[in-house]
Amino acid sequence: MSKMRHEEAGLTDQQVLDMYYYMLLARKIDERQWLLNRAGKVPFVISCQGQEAAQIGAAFAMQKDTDYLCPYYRDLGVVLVFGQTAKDAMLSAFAKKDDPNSGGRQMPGHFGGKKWNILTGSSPVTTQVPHAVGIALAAKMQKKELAVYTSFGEGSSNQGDFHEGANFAGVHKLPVIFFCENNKYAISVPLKKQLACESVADRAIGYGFKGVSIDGNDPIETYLAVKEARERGLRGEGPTLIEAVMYRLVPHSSDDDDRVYRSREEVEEAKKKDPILTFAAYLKEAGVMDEATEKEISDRVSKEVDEATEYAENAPYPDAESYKLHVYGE
Amino acid sequence: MSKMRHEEAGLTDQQVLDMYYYMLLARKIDERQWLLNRAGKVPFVISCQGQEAAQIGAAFAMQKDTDYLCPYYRDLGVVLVFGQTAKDAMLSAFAKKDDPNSGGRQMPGHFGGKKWNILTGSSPVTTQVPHAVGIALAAKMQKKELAVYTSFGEGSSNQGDFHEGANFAGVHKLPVIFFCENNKYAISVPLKKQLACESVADRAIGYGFKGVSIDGNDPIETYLAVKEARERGLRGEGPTLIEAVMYRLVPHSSDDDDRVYRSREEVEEAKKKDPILTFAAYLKEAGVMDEATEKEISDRVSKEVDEATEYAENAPYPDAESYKLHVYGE
Amino acid sequence: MAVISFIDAVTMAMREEMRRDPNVFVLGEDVGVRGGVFRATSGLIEEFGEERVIDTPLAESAIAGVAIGAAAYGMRPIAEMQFADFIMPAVNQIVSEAAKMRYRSNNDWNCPITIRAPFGGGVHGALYHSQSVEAMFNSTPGLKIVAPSTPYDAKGLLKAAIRDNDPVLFFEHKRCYRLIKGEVPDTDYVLPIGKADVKREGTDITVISYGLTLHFALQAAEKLAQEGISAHILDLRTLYPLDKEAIIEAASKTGKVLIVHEDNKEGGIGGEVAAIIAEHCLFDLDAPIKRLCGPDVPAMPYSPPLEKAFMLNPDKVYEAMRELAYF
Amino acid sequence: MAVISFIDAVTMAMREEMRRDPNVFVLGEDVGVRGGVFRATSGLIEEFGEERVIDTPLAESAIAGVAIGAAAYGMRPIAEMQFADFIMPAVNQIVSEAAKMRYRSNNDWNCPITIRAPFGGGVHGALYHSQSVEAMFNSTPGLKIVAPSTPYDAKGLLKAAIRDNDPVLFFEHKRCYRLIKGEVPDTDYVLPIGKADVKREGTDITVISYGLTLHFALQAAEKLAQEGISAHILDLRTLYPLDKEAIIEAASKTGKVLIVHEDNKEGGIGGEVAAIIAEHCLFDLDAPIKRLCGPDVPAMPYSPPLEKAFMLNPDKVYEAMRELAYF
Ligand SMILES: Cc1ncc(C[n+]2csc(CCOP(=O)(O)OP(=O)(O)O)c2C)c(N)n1
Ligand SMILES: Cc1ncc(C[n+]2csc(CCOP(=O)(O)OP(=O)(O)O)c2C)c(N)n1
Ligand SMILES: [Mg+2]
Ligand SMILES: [Mg+2]
Repeated sequence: MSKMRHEEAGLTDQQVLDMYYYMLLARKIDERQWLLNRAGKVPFVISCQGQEAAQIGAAFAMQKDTDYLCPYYRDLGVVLVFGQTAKDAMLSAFAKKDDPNSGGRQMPGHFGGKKWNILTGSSPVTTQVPHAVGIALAAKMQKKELAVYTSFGEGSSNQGDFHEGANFAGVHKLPVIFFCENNKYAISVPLKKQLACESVADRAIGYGFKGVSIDGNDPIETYLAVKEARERGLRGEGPTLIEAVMYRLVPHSSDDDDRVYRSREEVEEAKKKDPILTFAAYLKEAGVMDEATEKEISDRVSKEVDEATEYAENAPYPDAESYKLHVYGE
Repeated sequence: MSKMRHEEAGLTDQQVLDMYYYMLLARKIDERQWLLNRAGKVPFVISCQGQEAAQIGAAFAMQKDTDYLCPYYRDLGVVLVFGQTAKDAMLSAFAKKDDPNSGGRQMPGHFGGKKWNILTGSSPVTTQVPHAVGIALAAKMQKKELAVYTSFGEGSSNQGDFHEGANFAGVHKLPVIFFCENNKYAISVPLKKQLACESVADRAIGYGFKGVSIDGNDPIETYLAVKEARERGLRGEGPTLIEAVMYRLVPHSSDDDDRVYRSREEVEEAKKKDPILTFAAYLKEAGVMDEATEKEISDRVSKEVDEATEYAENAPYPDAESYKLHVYGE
Repeated sequence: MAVISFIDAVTMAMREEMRRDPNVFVLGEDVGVRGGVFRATSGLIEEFGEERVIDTPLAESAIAGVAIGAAAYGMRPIAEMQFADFIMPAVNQIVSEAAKMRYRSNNDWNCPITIRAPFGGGVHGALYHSQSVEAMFNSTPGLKIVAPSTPYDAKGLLKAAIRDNDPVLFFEHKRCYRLIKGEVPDTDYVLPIGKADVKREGTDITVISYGLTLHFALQAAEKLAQEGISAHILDLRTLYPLDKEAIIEAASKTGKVLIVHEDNKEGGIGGEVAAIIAEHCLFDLDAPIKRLCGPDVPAMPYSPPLEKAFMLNPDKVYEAMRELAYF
Repeated sequence: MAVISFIDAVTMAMREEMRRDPNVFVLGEDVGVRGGVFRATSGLIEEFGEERVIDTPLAESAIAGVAIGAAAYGMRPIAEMQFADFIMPAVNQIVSEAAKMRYRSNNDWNCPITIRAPFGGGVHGALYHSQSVEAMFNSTPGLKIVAPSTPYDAKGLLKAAIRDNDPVLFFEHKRCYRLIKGEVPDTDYVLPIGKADVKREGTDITVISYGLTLHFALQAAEKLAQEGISAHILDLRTLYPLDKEAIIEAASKTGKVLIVHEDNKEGGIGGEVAAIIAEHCLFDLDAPIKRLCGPDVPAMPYSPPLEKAFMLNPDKVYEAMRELAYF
């Protein structure tokens, strides 16, 4: 990587350090949740591991407080940048009352929170895509200047809702960023059994808008692509489909065993491009991060994760009878 | 048009005359049904007018008796080539017992008939697309050499089922021909409110197969495109998406009034390219059809339509109580 | 008070709500210059422009899904499904998303969307333009289902649906559109969702119905009155969640209950109505709870004799009411 | 006879049918090398190859739609929906297509497809991996719905579903997969679709159930027997069309009926069961028809105390049975 890549991208040293911090935070929260799961303390984990660069690069390009997010279940990195904390993530993992996403009603990874402009998400994949389009349409009607980010896996790009949502956004030239995190697998099903096209980005032309494929292991490249897409959208030039190519470093979820469907060699190979490592290397090479700074960030992250875990573990569950609440509005 | 276009396409004089006969037959059946509708004799008509060239060109390129059809409601021309008759069409229009599609249970345009390899169709648009893929998959499993034709309007190409079906066929490289009859309107909604892409054919690349856009007013061009697609499919090179561009010359159906959403000038302009007229002109120019032959064909068609109408009008309705039958197999 | 048709009441409700609240908008297939294939949105694009009366691409899951996103953001979309039969591609969005947003977010988000759809048969619509699909949705907490039978109710309930902070499926019997006329104030009024309505007071038998068949029951009741049989007729109006109190009261009143709907019998709304009665006022009953419904076949056939045999009509309802009265 | 788990019975049925008939094949998400996320298709790809055990793209409408096309052509597809909750995108294909092909073509075409889906909760699956969706489909003539509760029934009914010439939805309670074990012959047998089964003979009260809650009822019945209360327990097995005769017989036998299911109450299968009883054997009843069901909230929450409060269990069923016995 060239030394000045982040500067060329208009990112300050502090910003890339912040990016690194968020990437590491996402990773460490995730790793801790696996430990907690294996210790029988949390019933379920779904990971962002391997996808942090893309997520944090994308989130940095979006405008907190004005833009909207319709993320998918792996987007821990994205929601952290938009304001969720390690505590929030752990409250969700432990399914505690104060989980801001759902009050412990939903599995972890089902993000939401009005105060952060994060629309509540569900499990059936790709349903969030038309929602993002609807938010963009509504904002246009209300003459609000904002863009909407929505993400999904490459497998999920095969759902009808992707097609219908993308087409609608194309016709109305809405500022929606369709962010496909292509991590090569949909649970056990490899890319070639999911799609026959070269790149998911090839689908954009069928909706009359731009599609780009980028290195999802590179937060700077991702940042730039999303920034450009966002600006294009706000200029009224319509949506963009971005395929961020990466690799899912861990099993699909804590219920999965990936050894039956992919080789250890393949996983080891992918780990060489682990974005946490490669971005740290870039930051050092660029002279932005020295050992001390690295340690400082790492310590800060560890402390946050520790504190969050302890806090969440001891936090109260929702009241048993509260499952009856909020079927309809009052 | 060049004089020898049909010969270059490998079509004999007799074949193109047959094509013309089928085009005219489809048109005249359709026109008669409108008259019958306006006279209060049949409750509903949905038209093929303006789409006969594409339909007959496509059907001629398919292999009767081995290939399968999953057509849509305008494909009268297609099913005629595959063996349905004017009588069948009229039995269906009058909803009589001997309607081969449904025994009078479905509206006209809901084609089907096992003896012709035409899968039973329904009204919700685009559901037939995955069916075509399923037939191709099944045939592949059974090691049968056949291709499957499925058609739909350009508006219907926005349904999730188009996307999901096309993607599945792409992944499995199945010999399916996705034939989009782009007649510029989906009921009242013009093309530009349906899609933002240049051509529906642009969607193919997103499924990893070939897409072509052709002049749907030209039966020879259509024949060639479908023939090539079929051969490609049988060679194991996967599906093809063909967009046949044409114009719907009449209202959406007998229940529609198109004057509220499109100008008479636009319709008149389109009528100049009416494929019945332009193909007749070609045949004459090419020396294949003289006045006598034209009259002979025209008389034959009229006679068939007259006889079919009379026959169907006098044919018995299904037994009232028979609506209880065939919910499940015996 | 003007006498207008059912469909005009629907249009009036939308027009008034769009005037009242700039967040209300309409989207669907052919709802713009065409004014809807039944012309329910007629005149709206002229008054409110194509920004608020949106001809969507032909894709029901997007119609619902985009409306859901817009509703969550703060708009009040009215999504039209061209025919109730074509709501099927949108089921995932309606059931997994609209109905569950409030609950799953622990009351952080909500989804004030109204989905209108013409249902029912008797219009030569054949299998796919005649269906009653309400029973597919009456086990989905978070949703509300409304199906008015009169112009007055249609206006008041549609306005209530649009203002409701939760998703409402609003089913309009397409045969009622121009057949049923009634007095409708041109003033602003809303009717409560969740409340059934006694459409005729009576003492001998209770008929519970909704939609077109409600009118068949009213006609039959007139005839029976001449024979000295007094029918009490309850219009459910809201099909989900049901108005249990009103059902129990109406059933208890006469002790003889006939439930009538066009939708097929097994698994139809009538089963739940009967179950409520059997659970709560069994000992008030003087006769088995009867249901007169569409036949349990996949959908209504096209051919006139088949359609006629399939459809309920005032005579069939009359016979069933009479039989119950003499039980 | 070997004692095997519910899920192994499911696998055994598929394996035997695939051996018996080359037209039988499996398709779905992760059904190949992964053997399904619950491992119901475990071992099949090894034996039958990836041509007959197809890992599809992640698109349920295509899974159903492609299977429907293949079935119409003459194959016998078994389509797996990874979770019943994710059947929603396929509703249009199932309800508009599979269920109506025979009827609409006047018996020219048919659609012998089996759609398997794990349903139900109690496995920390939260809102979207715990649902009971059967009531969405129990008003669709042309479809059959099967939901066995024992390994023996699972094998015999799944084989029947695969051989059936019409579409069958086959719901497997995921909590039963490894919890419920039973004797299953490794010989070829089929059980009749459409027939309920008395799982316990009794004289005081009748419990009608299916799936996991059937086992709760059986457990509760043991306990009640010690208190001198004799429960008659009917396992519906086929949820649509219901076995009316068996329901009427079971209800009439004791005159006191409790219907139990995990699915929520309003609009659930139990409503239709109650309605059948209220229509056909009202005067044999000695107590109101009771239903004990999942609560009418959108779906099961994740947090352990919420899930626990939501779920039925043997104690809750015991209480309801006891109360009815003493009515
Ligand atoms: C409609 C639907 N079908 C199936 C599932 C089960 N499921 C959850 S994640 C997943 C794979 C998703 O793969 P991909 O889209 O590539 O995203 P990734 O998990 O790889 O990030 C599946 C099949 C689901 N959640 N929703
Ligand atoms: C799922 C579904 N939604 C709506 C309809 C109503 N409808 C019938 S045809 C049609 C327009 C179809 O347009 P297009 O696909 O362009 O085909 P064309 O009629 O122009 O040939 C609509 C909206 C339907 N049949 N199915
Ligand atoms: Mg993936
Ligand atoms: Mg069109």
